Amino acid sequence: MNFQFSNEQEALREQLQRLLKDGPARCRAVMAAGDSHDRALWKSCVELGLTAAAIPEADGGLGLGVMELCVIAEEVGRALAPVPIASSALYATEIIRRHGGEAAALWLPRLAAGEAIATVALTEGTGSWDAVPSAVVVDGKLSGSKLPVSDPHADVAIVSARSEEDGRGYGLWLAPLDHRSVVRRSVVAVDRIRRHAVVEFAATPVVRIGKQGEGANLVDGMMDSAAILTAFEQLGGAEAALLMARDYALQRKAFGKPIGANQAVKHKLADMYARIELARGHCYYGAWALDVGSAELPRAAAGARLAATDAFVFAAEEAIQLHGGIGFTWESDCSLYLRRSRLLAQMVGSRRRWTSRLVNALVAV
Amino acid sequence: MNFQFSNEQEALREQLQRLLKDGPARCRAVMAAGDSHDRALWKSCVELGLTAAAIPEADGGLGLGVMELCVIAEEVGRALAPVPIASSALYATEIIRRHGGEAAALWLPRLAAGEAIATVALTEGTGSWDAVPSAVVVDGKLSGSKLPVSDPHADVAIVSARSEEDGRGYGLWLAPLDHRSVVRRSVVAVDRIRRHAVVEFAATPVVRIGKQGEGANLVDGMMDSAAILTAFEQLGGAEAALLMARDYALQRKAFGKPIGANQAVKHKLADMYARIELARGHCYYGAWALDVGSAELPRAAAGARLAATDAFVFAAEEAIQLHGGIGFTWESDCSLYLRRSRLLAQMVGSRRRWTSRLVNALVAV
Amino acid sequence: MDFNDSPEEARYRTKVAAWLAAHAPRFEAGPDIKPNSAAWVRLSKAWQKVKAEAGYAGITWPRELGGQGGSMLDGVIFQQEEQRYRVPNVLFQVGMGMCLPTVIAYASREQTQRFVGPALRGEEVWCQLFSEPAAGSDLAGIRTRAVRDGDEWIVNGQKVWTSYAQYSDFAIVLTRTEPSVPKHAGLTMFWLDMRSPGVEVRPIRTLAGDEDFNEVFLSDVRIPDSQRLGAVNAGWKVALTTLMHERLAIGKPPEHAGIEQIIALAKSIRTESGGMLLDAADVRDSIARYYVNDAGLDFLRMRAQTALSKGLPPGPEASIGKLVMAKTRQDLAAFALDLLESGAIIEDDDRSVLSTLQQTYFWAPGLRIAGGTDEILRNIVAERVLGLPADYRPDKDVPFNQQ
Amino acid sequence: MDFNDSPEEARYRTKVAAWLAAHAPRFEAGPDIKPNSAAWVRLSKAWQKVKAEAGYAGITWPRELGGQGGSMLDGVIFQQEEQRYRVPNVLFQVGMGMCLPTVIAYASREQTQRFVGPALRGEEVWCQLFSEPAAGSDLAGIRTRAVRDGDEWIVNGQKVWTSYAQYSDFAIVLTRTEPSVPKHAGLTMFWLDMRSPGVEVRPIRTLAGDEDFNEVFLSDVRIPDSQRLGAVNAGWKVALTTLMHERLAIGKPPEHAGIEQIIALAKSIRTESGGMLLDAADVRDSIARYYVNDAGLDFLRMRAQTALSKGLPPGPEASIGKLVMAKTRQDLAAFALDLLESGAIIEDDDRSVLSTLQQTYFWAPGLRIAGGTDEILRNIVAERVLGLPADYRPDKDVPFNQQ
Repeated sequence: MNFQFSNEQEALREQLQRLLKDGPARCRAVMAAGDSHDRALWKSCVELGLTAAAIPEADGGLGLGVMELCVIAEEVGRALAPVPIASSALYATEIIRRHGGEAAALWLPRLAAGEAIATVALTEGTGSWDAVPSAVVVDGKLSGSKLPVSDPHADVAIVSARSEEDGRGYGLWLAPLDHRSVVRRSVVAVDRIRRHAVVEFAATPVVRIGKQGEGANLVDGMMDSAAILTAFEQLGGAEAALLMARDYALQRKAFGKPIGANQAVKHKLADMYARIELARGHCYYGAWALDVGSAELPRAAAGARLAATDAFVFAAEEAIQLHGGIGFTWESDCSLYLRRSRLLAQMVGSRRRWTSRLVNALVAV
Repeated sequence: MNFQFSNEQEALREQLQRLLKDGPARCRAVMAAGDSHDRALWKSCVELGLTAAAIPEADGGLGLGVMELCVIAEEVGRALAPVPIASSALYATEIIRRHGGEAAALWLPRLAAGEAIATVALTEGTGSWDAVPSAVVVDGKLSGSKLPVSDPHADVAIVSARSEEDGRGYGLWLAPLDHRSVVRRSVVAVDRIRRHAVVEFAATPVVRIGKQGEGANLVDGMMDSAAILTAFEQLGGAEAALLMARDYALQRKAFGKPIGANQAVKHKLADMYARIELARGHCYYGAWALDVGSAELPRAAAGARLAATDAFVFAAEEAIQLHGGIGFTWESDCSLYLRRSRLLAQMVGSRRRWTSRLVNALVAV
Repeated sequence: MDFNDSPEEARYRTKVAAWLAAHAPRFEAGPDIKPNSAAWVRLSKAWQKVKAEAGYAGITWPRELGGQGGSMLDGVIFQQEEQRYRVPNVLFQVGMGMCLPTVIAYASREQTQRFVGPALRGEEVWCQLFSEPAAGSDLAGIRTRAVRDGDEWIVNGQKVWTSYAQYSDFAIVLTRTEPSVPKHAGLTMFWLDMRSPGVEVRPIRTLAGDEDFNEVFLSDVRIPDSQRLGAVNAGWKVALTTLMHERLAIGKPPEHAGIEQIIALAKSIRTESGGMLLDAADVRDSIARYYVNDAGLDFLRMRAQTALSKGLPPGPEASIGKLVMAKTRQDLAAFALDLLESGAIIEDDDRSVLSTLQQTYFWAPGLRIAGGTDEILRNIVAERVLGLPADYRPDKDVPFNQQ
Repeated sequence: MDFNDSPEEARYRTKVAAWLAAHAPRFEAGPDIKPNSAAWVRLSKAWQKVKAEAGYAGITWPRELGGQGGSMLDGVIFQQEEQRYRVPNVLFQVGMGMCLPTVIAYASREQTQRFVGPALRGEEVWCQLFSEPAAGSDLAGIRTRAVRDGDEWIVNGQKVWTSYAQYSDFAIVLTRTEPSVPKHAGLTMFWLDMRSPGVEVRPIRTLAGDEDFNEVFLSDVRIPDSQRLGAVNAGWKVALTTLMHERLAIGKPPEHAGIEQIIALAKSIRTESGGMLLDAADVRDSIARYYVNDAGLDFLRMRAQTALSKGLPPGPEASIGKLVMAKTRQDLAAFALDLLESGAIIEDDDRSVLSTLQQTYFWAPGLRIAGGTDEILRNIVAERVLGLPADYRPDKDVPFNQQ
């Protein structure tokens, strides 16, 4: 029984924390500059090996595992780091690594080296990851519209689309986003840091990822993986919100004492802590299940997703409440965490979707 | 706009409060004696006109209305009065009054005078009020088993059963409970004050209430009415639990101050108060809708039922929590209110049933 | 119990409704008029003027002050009928609801006469300068200093969360005049011309993204002693009068996502199996829970209205209104946004259901704080309604400058 | 991360499992043996004796005291494996877990030698006389007086919530020996022969209907000074040692309704439309929410076990276990009972799902109070884990007899 990260993984975490400190300030700088991400920070992340972590050594990566990705996700989430780590290194790279075939050999070295950024573009109008796409591929050319796409300044995207060879199912494809047939229209997202766009493809040349007609299966597995990594992002965000609220409660005075001396404040912080610690257990279980490819993965992913979403949303909402008026200003970092908590709650499938998956898994036992 | 009881109704409430004070002590005396109810108190209730309230003057009643029944229900609920007012005067009498036909002329005067006690016996094994009964009536003789039946020492019961004339539906019947063909087996209920039994009928002579085959409709309407009166019982119970907890919080000291000086205690009491006041609004709305026979009755009944159930369960549970150890003893009145809150939450249809009714009503608008 | 108007109430409502039907539509804000914009201020002023001319401004104020001498209930009936139209009527809420009542209670007769008319006719806007960065829930902790200088006071400090400061002509301002006594005892209230030298207004951007509130910086602002409201160092009592008037406002809150929006949304979304989301038992369960709170708040307002109709002030139940409302809105909006999954992460700028939900969600944190946080409101209910002991306050008898 | 045992852990587990398979079934309590009955006490003692003979009593105690010198993790592994059987193993929890460690730490070597053996072999039962009617969450408020009389102390007072007092041979008892100092400073701990003259045990009936706890009345009970544990007036420190040992117990709590019961129930009930209740989205939503808390608690235990396996004490996360568990159980049981409607108002006396749900529901209020109320636990987390200030305590420096 070992329900902790290893010493090496904890050392990676410390490196990350040093690198990513001042995350919220960096976010504001990126927003002020109207930039897609913090390019200097991205360079440092690449140098630290974050983009190469789970890529095999043969493909230019470090050959580390899921646990390291979880540590990265938690620290990126804690710092709100304004770099496309989640979209590229955690989600898209993992699909390419597992199912990329020939595209993997081409793209993994570039992704590992940080020369290219990847993202995923699976949802369309309804916002559901599970819906059959309307986008189509004919003769290797993709047409259709994807929204919302995170980090749309990426070089390539994993896109879902139907083609004749997919029969009644659909497939996944690797699409270049800098091709002249692609139009990216920026949209304002609830999270103002991570950029989003509507991406329109008009006969864009694409390469297939995975087998014909198995898009739904691939997405299913990908969502389990994405749910766990997102849960770690949420866990990190929740911890940051709790600490921010705790520190403010110690410093802010009202009625002649620190507001943290009030039981209403103390008990709310204790409840935030309790939800976070419950979520942490589910996250660790998910990390283990993903790492060893356990049959318990569907249950573990759903549990992590639900627990971490609860923890982050609660922590972000109540951190503002504990800050009072100042927490409701745009200038307060509280606003960044609330908006991020909403983004992550709504991405990677709804509470209803994961509830359904979880109970199916529980009943199957 | 008048969203209050009238002065006359408030005067009735004061009379009731005087009569029913010491309710919990009376409950303990009845339990210790192993009696079905507090006979002296019942006599006083009859003298005060509680059993006659809504019965027309022509049938020996006082000809008052729904509002007076609501006041009675609230005060009975507050005091946990160990008398069969709810089963007899509020539920069964109302059915007989509205649908009793010839039976009404026979029974209403006796019920008004307190010479007879009535109850309802609609549920069978599953506990659902809506289920089609297994009990059957053949040639005016009822056979079958009803459980759980509240106040089974009553003289008559409203029973649901199928007969040939009811076609695919079922009917309601008035059954004597003191007939030799009836066997009443006492059961221990979660609420130890209000008695319950399994009642078995073996060719018991019965009289029809309402029209052939319209049992389901009658039960439906009856449940709206019962839900509102039960909501007032719950409201009264919740208020009693809140006051009990408030008084204890002022008196009990820990760490050198009354426990009521702790924000955790203050805020919990404030939350109890908030839920009670929300429930009160729903109860009043229900009373009005029932009184005028409004088309909004289904929505009002469901809202009152859900709000009052929440308020009483929360108040009863948290009153114990605020009392600490002493609240967990059998001797504490907290235990009586917790058990009553559970009884009332589970009678008259589940949260799921009322949620379904409520949303249907909301969507229909 | 009776949900209908009394005969007099019904008569007044009919009259009001007819007048509104004839005039209000012309003053409704179209989609091109953003709240808080200059165009919106012009429209607000025009609408107030029309109301004043027709005798619908200051309905509950005494006739000798230019009001209509109507009952509190008349005021509520007008408000209810007015809410059927998208007319802009919040610009004058702070002035008419809080500032002018304070001026009327404490200023000289001449000053009162000077201000009441223009306020009623929508010619002058007022704001309230109470909150400060270090004085939120603990309002008596304000640090804005007023130092006497002959017949004047010199005021320095910073105020926050001031609605409409950028459009205001006048303000009431709470200042600290005596720091060497416990904090409630050293405050003094004034009225202030917002065009006085040294007054600077800067917008605050909220996390919802808008700029409805302001900071107001006061630098060597000179206020004549004749503008003092109440005695020197009696400002706390004056402020309590102002705030009591705030609590009497029992209108329906501005438009936010409610049960109707959730039902409409749940009707419009299909489940995996092709049915309406509205038929899913979990969605119905949530709808029922929000309905209980939402309708429960309507009933609280009706009870307050019943009290007014009997000439009584609303009971303490009013204090739970905002407590329940703010959190219910937050949870309801979050629930609805979750149903929309990633389709709801794009911010919609028009008046769609999605935009209403997003606005509701991102405004809810502010609503849970403004005008008393959830925690302060629970304390108020516990202490004033339930009679529980006050919190321990180590600052109570300590001079402000020694805290 | 690794959910599997290390090789040594696996070896120990295999050995334990084999031994239990061979012996435990004979000691399982059948339906005829009610918890807390005399027959149950006999069975408990017999099972403890067998464990002691096989080297499975006092697994983590030092060898020189008759224990096995095993690691904390060995203890946890035995506990986990033992829980697969319905063997009665709680009668000695208070003694082995709290009283004996206190005796070992503070009593003379002879006394320790005298008591350890019989306790390990299940020959003597211990109870803990701490709580009083006026001293629950505020344990230092105890009033039981011990007055010195030569070589003896004369003790008078009333203790409550004492498990197994009626079967106990010995007790540790916390008394007030000096009322004229602040309350924590005037306490002294003793051990006590429960058969001493003046000790009277009366059962307390809980709201759940059973009599698992007792009141213990002490009337002129004489305790030799040689039975004192720790210095005179140093009893608070001794009590904290005892309570610290309580917190280290991280076993799985006794049988209550959990996710499996809810799923079984939801499978067994049909909806109006004839489907399984388990397929209704609202029921699934609740199941998912309870699972998150329930499984989350398992993960907390695993983290504590990880710490033990590295030779460290469990981290502060252990404090949230009971907080989450008690409320989750209460809500889960209420939810399930509601599903059963009026069918669940009859109290079922056997070991059915219904009976388990009812027991869970009516025990939950006790669980939310015993061993630290929800409120005390939140305070502990806030203060010890998050570093927030302690509550205001006006009694802190005031002599007990002047409070």
